[in-house]
Amino acid sequence: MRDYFLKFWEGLYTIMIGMKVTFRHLFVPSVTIQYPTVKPQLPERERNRLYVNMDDCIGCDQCSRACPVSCIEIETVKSTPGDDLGKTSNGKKKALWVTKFDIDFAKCCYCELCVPPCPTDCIYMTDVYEFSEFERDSLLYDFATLTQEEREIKKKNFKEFQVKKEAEKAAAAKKAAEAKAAAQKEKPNAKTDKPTDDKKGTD
Amino acid sequence: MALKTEEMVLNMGPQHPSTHGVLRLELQLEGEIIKDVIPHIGYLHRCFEKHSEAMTYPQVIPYTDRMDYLASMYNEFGYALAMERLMGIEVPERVEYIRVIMGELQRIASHLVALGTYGADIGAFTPFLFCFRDRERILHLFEITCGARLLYNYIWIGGLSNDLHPDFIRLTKEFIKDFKPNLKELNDLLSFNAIFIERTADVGILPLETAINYGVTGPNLRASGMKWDLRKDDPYSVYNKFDYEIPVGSGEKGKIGDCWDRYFIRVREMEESLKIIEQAIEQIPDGDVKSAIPKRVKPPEGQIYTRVENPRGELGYFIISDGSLNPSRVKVRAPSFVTMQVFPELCKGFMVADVVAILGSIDIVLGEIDR
Amino acid sequence: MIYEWLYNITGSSILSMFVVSLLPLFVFILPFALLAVLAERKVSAHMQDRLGPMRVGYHGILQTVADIIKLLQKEDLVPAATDKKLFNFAPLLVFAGSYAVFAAIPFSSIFIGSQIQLGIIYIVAVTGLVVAGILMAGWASNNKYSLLGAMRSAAQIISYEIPTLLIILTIIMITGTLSLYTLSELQTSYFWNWMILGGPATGLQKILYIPLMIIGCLVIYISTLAEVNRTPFDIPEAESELVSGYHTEYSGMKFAMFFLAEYANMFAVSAIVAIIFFGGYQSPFGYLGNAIGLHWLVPIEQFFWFTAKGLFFVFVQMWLRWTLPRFRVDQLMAFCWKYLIPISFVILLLAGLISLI
Amino acid sequence: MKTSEEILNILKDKFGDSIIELKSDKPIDSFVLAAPLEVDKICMFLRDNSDLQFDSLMNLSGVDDANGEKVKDNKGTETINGGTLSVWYHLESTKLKHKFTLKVSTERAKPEVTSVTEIWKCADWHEREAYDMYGIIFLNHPDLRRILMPYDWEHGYPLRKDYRNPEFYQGMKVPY
Repeated sequence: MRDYFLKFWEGLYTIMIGMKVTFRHLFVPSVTIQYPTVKPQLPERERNRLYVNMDDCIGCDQCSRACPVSCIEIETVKSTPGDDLGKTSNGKKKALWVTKFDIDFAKCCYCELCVPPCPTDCIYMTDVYEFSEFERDSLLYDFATLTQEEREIKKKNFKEFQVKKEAEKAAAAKKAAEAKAAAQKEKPNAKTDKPTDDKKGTD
Repeated sequence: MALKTEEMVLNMGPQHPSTHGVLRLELQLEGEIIKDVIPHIGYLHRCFEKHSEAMTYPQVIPYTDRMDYLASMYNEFGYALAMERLMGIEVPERVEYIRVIMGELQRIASHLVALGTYGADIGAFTPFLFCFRDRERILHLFEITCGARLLYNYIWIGGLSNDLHPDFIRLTKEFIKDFKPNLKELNDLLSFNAIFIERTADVGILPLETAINYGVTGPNLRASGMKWDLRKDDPYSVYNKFDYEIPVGSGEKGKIGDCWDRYFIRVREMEESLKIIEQAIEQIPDGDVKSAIPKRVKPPEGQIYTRVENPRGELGYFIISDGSLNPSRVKVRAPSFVTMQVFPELCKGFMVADVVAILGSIDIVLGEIDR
Repeated sequence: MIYEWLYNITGSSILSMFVVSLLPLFVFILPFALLAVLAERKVSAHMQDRLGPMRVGYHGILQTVADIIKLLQKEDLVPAATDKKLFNFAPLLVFAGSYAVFAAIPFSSIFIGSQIQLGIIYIVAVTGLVVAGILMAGWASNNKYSLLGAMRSAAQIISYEIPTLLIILTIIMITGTLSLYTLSELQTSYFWNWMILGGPATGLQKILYIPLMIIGCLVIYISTLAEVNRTPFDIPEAESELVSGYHTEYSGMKFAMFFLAEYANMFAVSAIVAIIFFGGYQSPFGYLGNAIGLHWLVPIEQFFWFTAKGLFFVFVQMWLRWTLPRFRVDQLMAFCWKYLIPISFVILLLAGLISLI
Repeated sequence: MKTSEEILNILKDKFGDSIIELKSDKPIDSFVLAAPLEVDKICMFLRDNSDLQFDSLMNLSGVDDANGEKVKDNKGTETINGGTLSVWYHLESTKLKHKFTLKVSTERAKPEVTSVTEIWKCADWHEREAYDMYGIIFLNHPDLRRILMPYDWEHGYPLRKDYRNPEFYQGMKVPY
């Protein structure tokens, strides 16, 4: 009988205590904020959308290799002699045209593994976190600064340069072969292959 | 005339408010009494183990974050520890201290989610938001340190991605100061509420023998009355330098190993974690947190099983290295995966409403069960 | 009252009947539901250190209106395997049940939909109609969760009607009236005449009544709480167990009907508690209208006091809801049969003995 | 507390041949290699012997050793013929606080291991997972179904090193 009433009383008492707590909280100022109108101050180490400072990028592909989800795609074209690519801010000389630097933020997992390997500190995470899109394709960000035409030109230039170089090489090889052939007329068998090989390369 | 009755099969989940994710339970009911429970898992399978075979060792860390997403810090901790033992890396003292602080903060954050959602499962919604309010401050501490709130990629093999933020110590001290009264408030509001005790005491009792045989670890095992904590029993990092207690279930409100014990052990563990953090931030030495990070993670051929005391129990990493840059096998012994097996045993003979109470009390995370 | 007045003006019984029956709906239930839903959200928000709805109107005042517009626009989904007739009829029945209660509630001395002599019994009977609606909804949905919710609800509401009725019986015994109007009139003018403080009785009798009435008030409040399925007795729609119980399958306006019925019911039971124990529409300390000689002010004051009391109890319901966890089915039943019913029997017995003094 | 060598000696006394050898050449963990069809008896002994009392199975994991002959067909898909799949048991005694690692290797073509579910209930889902991921058949297992993969997955065992994704599953394209 005593337990019966004790239990009843305990129930009422603990409920009262709980009600006291919640009642007190009616007058505690809110901890939430009105998000789109009021925005929280984000800490400086915030890890959100990546940004690539293409002025400094040397196209070394380190970030792409560090990425665990392969969301960074980089394509580069070697520069031809005479191109001035400039220098990065920490004095490294650029040698590659970056014709493609895509980051797919639909894949990105914001782990920051791509940041430390960068030799010029040109890829880093910003505090931009509002970049939702209606199309998945819109999350594919292209950071490369060259226009499409420029990219084609660079590719073409490099190809031409390569052709030229190959041709030069072939010519040089031919010359050398001829020189050799002239020097050693006795062994023609071995030499006949080589020029054809070079031809293939130039094609 | 005999009344014809039949068992009802009730499908709970994968979309259900209180299965804590995408767990599907097949309940066989007689009225509201549970005859049997068949859990079906795998709805959140993200192929962690297959993925990690294709990754280099440091790249696995972001994936470990995504297993137990409520205790990411500890997942990284365990993985980093395993790799360091495999490679024989000596980690600077400061790193160890920071890891312990982060781990314990993460334990508090994880337990807060567990307790809050448990309250919500039982029907009290307010404690849930109070818990989340406090957790938010811990997440802010993580955010200022490493820039992310949930999936940190903070603990690296041999070191940390960042040193502590200059404000970190001050903010942590403030948090501890504010958190203690909040914990008392939680007790007033929920833990000692008569209805809550009525709902949880003597429900889902897990006897110690069964618990060990089923491999249950962590707070659930301790609630069944065994003083077993890897931080003390198989010490790692610098845990042996601190003074703290291992709370054990006492059956205060019902029998040992009931839901209330499992609930309250977590409340008490948070207090102990606060003690550890307080001591650790007093003792923390200076040093460089990145000095021991290897340039190239290429462990020797071999295998290792390393375990840590995750907020949910024993988190084990079984790593086989074939001497290349990618692991040959990473098997995770996920505490929730093991604990989930004992669930049907706990439920038999209780009611539908108790399924929710028991499921909440064993505190599973589906991300970890399915990996 | 209003009916006679209207009848005298218009001369048409049908028209005045129509107006009178719609009056509580438009004057009271709809605005109240709008307010109560918002209040619930605001109360819960502030208890949880949040802000609650803030966007629609000043501090989200128009949030419920926006919600209703949304619900009106929604497609009326009827799952294929339901029993369509029952499925469509159930929300109406539930709403009708809780709406009909308002007919007998005396909002003030001149504003009573219908002055039924058996008012108090009528209210209890009509609330019982809700059970039928809920069972219907649960059965017709052809969903196990709904069915479980409906079964729980039926068991719960019927069990908790017993303590409610026993306490009401005590009051009937003491006051000797079944009419809510008379009951309110008995507890005139000052708060010491309220039933919770012994009512119109005097001397030793009054002192002896007070503890009984306080416990009785508690019992009836708890059991009416259970009748309207509010936390800690919200097991029929226990969100974390049964998704949302008997109205899982409902959407759009049908869902809104259930919702509206719930809030209307909340006020109805609060009103019953207020009428029985807290003097109904009577002011706790005299009327301003009488004091300054403006007698037409009195009914308005009465209306104010009545809604204030009702809303206070509604607030307590919300307060409880956002504080407490919920019971389990068997515990709920045990609480009713082991605690509330014996206690109310004892109260009935003791009150009978005291009334003999 | 007992070291692996001591435990091995106790086991050798009892079982003789079915215990194959102790390996401690590779770094960190030394382990004992056992016969796949005897492992339940060994485990039973390990649990019940009063000197050992391995009452807890920490972990059980299937492993593809990938030590067979790699064959490429004309499409370039690689399959592994022969070799072994293994199962690792990490045991622990909560009373005596010692640990022990057991490994069994079984034929890749016909992977069969006796189940230890009877000994440690904990092994149930671990074994199902090993079956699911590697196709290792655990004899005497009460309920050997897939666990993480869909029950109707018919395209092999995903964690095997020669696993290839199917193009379609139930009419849905797999690599989306």
